[in-house]
Amino acid sequence: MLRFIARRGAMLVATLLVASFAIYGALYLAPGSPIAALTGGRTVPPEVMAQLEARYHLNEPFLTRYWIWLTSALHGDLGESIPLHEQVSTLIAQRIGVTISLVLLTSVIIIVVGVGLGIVGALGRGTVDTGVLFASTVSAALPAFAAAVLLQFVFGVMLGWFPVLGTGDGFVDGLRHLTLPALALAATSVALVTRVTRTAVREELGREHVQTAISRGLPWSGVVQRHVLRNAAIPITTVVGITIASLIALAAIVETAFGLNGLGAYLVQAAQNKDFAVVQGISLVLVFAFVITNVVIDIAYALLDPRVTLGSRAQ
Amino acid sequence: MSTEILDPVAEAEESAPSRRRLSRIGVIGWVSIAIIALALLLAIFGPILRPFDPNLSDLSFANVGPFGSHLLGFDGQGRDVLSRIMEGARTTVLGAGFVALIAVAIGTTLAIATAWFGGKFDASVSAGLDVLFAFPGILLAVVAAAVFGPSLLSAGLALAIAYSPYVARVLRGAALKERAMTYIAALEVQGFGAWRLCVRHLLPNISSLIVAQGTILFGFAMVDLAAISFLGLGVQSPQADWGVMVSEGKTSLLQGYPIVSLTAVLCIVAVVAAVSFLGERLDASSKDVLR
Amino acid sequence: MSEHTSATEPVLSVRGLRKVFGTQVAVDDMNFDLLPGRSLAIVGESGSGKTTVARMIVGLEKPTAGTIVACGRDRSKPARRGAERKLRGREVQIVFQDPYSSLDPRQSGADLIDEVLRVHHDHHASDRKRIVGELAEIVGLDQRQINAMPKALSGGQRQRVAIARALATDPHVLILDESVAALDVSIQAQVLNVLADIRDERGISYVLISHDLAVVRQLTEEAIVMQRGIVVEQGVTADILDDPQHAYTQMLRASVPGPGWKPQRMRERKAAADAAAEAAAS
Amino acid sequence: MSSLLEVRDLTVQLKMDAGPREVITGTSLDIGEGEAMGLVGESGSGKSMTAKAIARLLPDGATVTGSVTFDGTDVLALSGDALLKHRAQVAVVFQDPRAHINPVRRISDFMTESLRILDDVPKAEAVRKAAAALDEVGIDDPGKRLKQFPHELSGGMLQRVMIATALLSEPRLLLADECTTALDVTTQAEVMAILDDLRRDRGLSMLFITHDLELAGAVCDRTCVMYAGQIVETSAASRLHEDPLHPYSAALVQARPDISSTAERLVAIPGRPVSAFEAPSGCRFAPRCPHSLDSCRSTDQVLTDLDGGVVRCGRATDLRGNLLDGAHV
Repeated sequence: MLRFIARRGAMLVATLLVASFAIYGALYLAPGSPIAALTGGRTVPPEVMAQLEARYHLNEPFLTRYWIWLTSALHGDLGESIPLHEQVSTLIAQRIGVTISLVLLTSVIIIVVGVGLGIVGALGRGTVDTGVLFASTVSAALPAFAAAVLLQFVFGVMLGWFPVLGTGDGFVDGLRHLTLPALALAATSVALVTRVTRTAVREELGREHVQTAISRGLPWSGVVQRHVLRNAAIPITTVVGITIASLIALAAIVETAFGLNGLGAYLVQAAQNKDFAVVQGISLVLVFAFVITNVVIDIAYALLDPRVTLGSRAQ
Repeated sequence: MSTEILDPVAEAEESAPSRRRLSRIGVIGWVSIAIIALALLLAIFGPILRPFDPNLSDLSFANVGPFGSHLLGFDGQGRDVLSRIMEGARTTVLGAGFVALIAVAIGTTLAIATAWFGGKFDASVSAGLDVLFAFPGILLAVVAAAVFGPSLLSAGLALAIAYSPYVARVLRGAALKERAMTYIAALEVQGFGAWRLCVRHLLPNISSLIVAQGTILFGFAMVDLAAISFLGLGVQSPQADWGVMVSEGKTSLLQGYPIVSLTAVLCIVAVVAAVSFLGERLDASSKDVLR
Repeated sequence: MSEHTSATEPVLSVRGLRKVFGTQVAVDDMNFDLLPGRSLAIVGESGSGKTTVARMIVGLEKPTAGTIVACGRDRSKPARRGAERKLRGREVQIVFQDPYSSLDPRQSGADLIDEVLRVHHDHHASDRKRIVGELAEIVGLDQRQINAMPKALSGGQRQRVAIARALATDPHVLILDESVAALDVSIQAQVLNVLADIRDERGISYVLISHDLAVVRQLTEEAIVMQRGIVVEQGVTADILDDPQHAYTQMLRASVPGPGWKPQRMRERKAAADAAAEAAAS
Repeated sequence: MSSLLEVRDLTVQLKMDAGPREVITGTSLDIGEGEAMGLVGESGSGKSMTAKAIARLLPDGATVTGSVTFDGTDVLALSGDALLKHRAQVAVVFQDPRAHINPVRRISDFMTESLRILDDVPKAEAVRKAAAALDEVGIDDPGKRLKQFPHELSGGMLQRVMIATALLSEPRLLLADECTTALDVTTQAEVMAILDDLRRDRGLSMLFITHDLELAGAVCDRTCVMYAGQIVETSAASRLHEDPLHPYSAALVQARPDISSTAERLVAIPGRPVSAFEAPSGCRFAPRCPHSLDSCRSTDQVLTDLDGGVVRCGRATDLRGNLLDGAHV
């Protein structure tokens, strides 16, 4: 177990290093100088220019700049947003709470509704199953931004039940502001989880070892709990994990659509403004969260399936 | 040595005509095919057939509902919505098609090469893909927009690159399975070269899965491209694109005039639903192995 | 082997063959000569290494040590060039166990054999067609069957196609890797008869990899018994089966059901045989 | 010998994509208390489906007619708890133990679950019983094995676990469905010896399904031969080799190569085995039979008593005693 975690840890570090290098390198190669963004295109005196360049290490060679950036990043200093004159880490800290709440709320919806409906569909045949299939087909085709627009119109504009924009103050109001965004973000994922759950349970129902359990005279409820659901939990956990990991990036869309003050929305703004320090910082945070989630999935998978020896990669 | 007793019931089932596979897609399948055909027609001929100039703005018609030959009314800037939908099909549908095509091409090549050569080559390519995995498509597209400036091209390339490890992983599994089939070994013993075996035997036998993956990917690409355009980092307003239209129509929608956003959403949802339905059917039948 | 000291050269000759996977010795120090027109069985249970031997002979695995010479040419090392690969393909061919995975599902038997012929020779299309017809007849398939896609064929018919494919380049040695094991009894008899006919007509040599001693008796003159990679007994098939010398061969022989057979719990005997094998391996 | 199991005129149709497909037609057999009955046939003959029907394990949508009576109760009418109890009394050992044992549960979990769930046996006692059962089937160090997962055991070991598990519920009938087919021949001998011992020690009845006529002959009292969903012959197991009544049984005997002598040529049956739903009318074996007459193809054959056995062949009386000579009458 420890060896497994150590190995995954090493892989994590390697991935982050490569990722940071790639992001930094890409932004370095980007056309247009950050100074231009800073000065708003006005011509500045050469001595001011030199001062700015020195301050932001713009005159150093690429690898040196990367090294400076990396070492300070390790100390929690992700640089400074040139247009906003603020520390990127401070900006991230201000906004990360909204994103985390959004992702968590969405995850709860996905797990409860998605896994629940999937099991109901797989075990209850006939109309129940058809209903589940229909609902999941509709919601699968509803991308986050489309769901956002629909929900805003129906529950915000037409019914007026929920606010359509903004973050809100306090817990209850915050939750009210997060409900529609979470539903929008969950739409496609719930459908995916429902389907995978349904298929996994169905597949497990058809397995030979389930037939053995039945042939031994075990009651149906016992067979379902001890064999079908237990074994189906392996693929379900994997897909739930992957789905939650994917929310981390998709949150940007919903945050933008609902005017939430989260990391994703801020990343989009920064990309539009060419605020490279912010793009770098947030991208890294997102990649980090994504990779960590994947490591957790791998560990969960290995714990659920004794055939997977820790250390061999779970697919 | 395990002695496998073959099952002639299954065997006889298999020998039933494969035409059954086509007829099994049902009514929804045919509706899906019709939707996709319509979308493709619009993507190719939309900009020619559209009734009005999609960029002709007349603010006196802003948010005016359907009348006369303006079947879908006007948007917030007084542009004809139907014309913009028809014009926008091109970037939305063809853009997604190219993303899927590039991702499948890269993914298939990597999958077959890694499955065939195995060993260190496989290990190093797989490790590289693992790193790429850490970049979700949307994130890569946002970074690409920051670097190269927002455009359909940068978003599309970013998505294609982000998708390719997924395709590669799925297809590599299938290719490995096929590689382990003894008919490949038998032909190797016959002295067939790697190129012939891969191109003439291995590739055709995973082709149905490749098509299925491509179809599913096309659906993803459409959603993601539209989302990126919706964020303002893909196709740029005022150019007509379904994703852009959802975003442009939002102000009107919040004021109670939803037709622009909803029409664009409906178009996207219909095509995506049709594509994913067909994709899943293809995927299922590609797993209904031929043997 | 020494008793066949005729002028004929062995068509397949194996010396000191060894294969190690990681720390596992799959095959250790195997030696044999196979003369034209004769058949050799390699007998053993799962994990005995017999399939690894087959794969090494046809070049699907690389030996760790030892030499394999077929038709006078060494094939212990992987073929570097395409021409060499094809040449080897014309010397030794193989038929695998599973008739379901051993044919490309998208290719009919006729197309398959045609492709093999095109890769190897510059025959005219009509010649290739004639050869396909001849091969189909040899293995007992009619026109419809040889032109059918694999999924329309039964297991036995597929195996006949696989045999025809192996014969297409007129090899000198055919490796039969459990080639009849997956077939129903009545089909197995048909295929065994086909194999016997082919040998009579073409003078081809067989290496039969099998766990089925009755099949071994039916098709081969000489046999090698393997246990966990080690050759425990080697000689004339009839002698080995009628009067096994090694404890493992005796146990194997005693495990085969037949008239008057009663199953015995062989825990102790098996343990003794295993211990002997382990002692020999270390 | 009183019958523990009586199967009468059993016909089974399965629901397939292409419509209902018949897999067993009019099968009748009896198994006495403590008797071992062999059920032999090639693939598609319907032998596994017969076992599934007896244990009520047929897939959803199967249509069953005829009757199955186990110890006086009508098995086909059972439902609810009575059905569960029936399944507990009829233990099944399947061909592929690796697929038939839940891979993510420990051996002890697998072995004891029916004791603990059905009979409320406390865990410690259930585990003790499981260990004893493992010892009975010749597995060393049961304590260690119980803690392992299925993938850590060999196929032969798993099959013995399967048998030990079947014994824990103290069944009266054991359905062994090709239970040694996937095993090495020495392991097969061992497993067969275990089954044989247990049967004799416990007075267990057994339906032994196999494609290997000789194996069935060695361990069974009587043997049924199935072809295309029908029983074509039932005879004393020892007799089937020397004096089969049905041409198909004779053909099976002759098609197998002999380990003690090399035949000039094997007597092969032309064509391939068929399933019930693809079988021709009249005698189902007629197209492959060297002795068939036109009348065989036109009339459905029935099971008739002959020389202490039962045979489904219109020419059985003519052919009696001559089938193994290969003489065409």
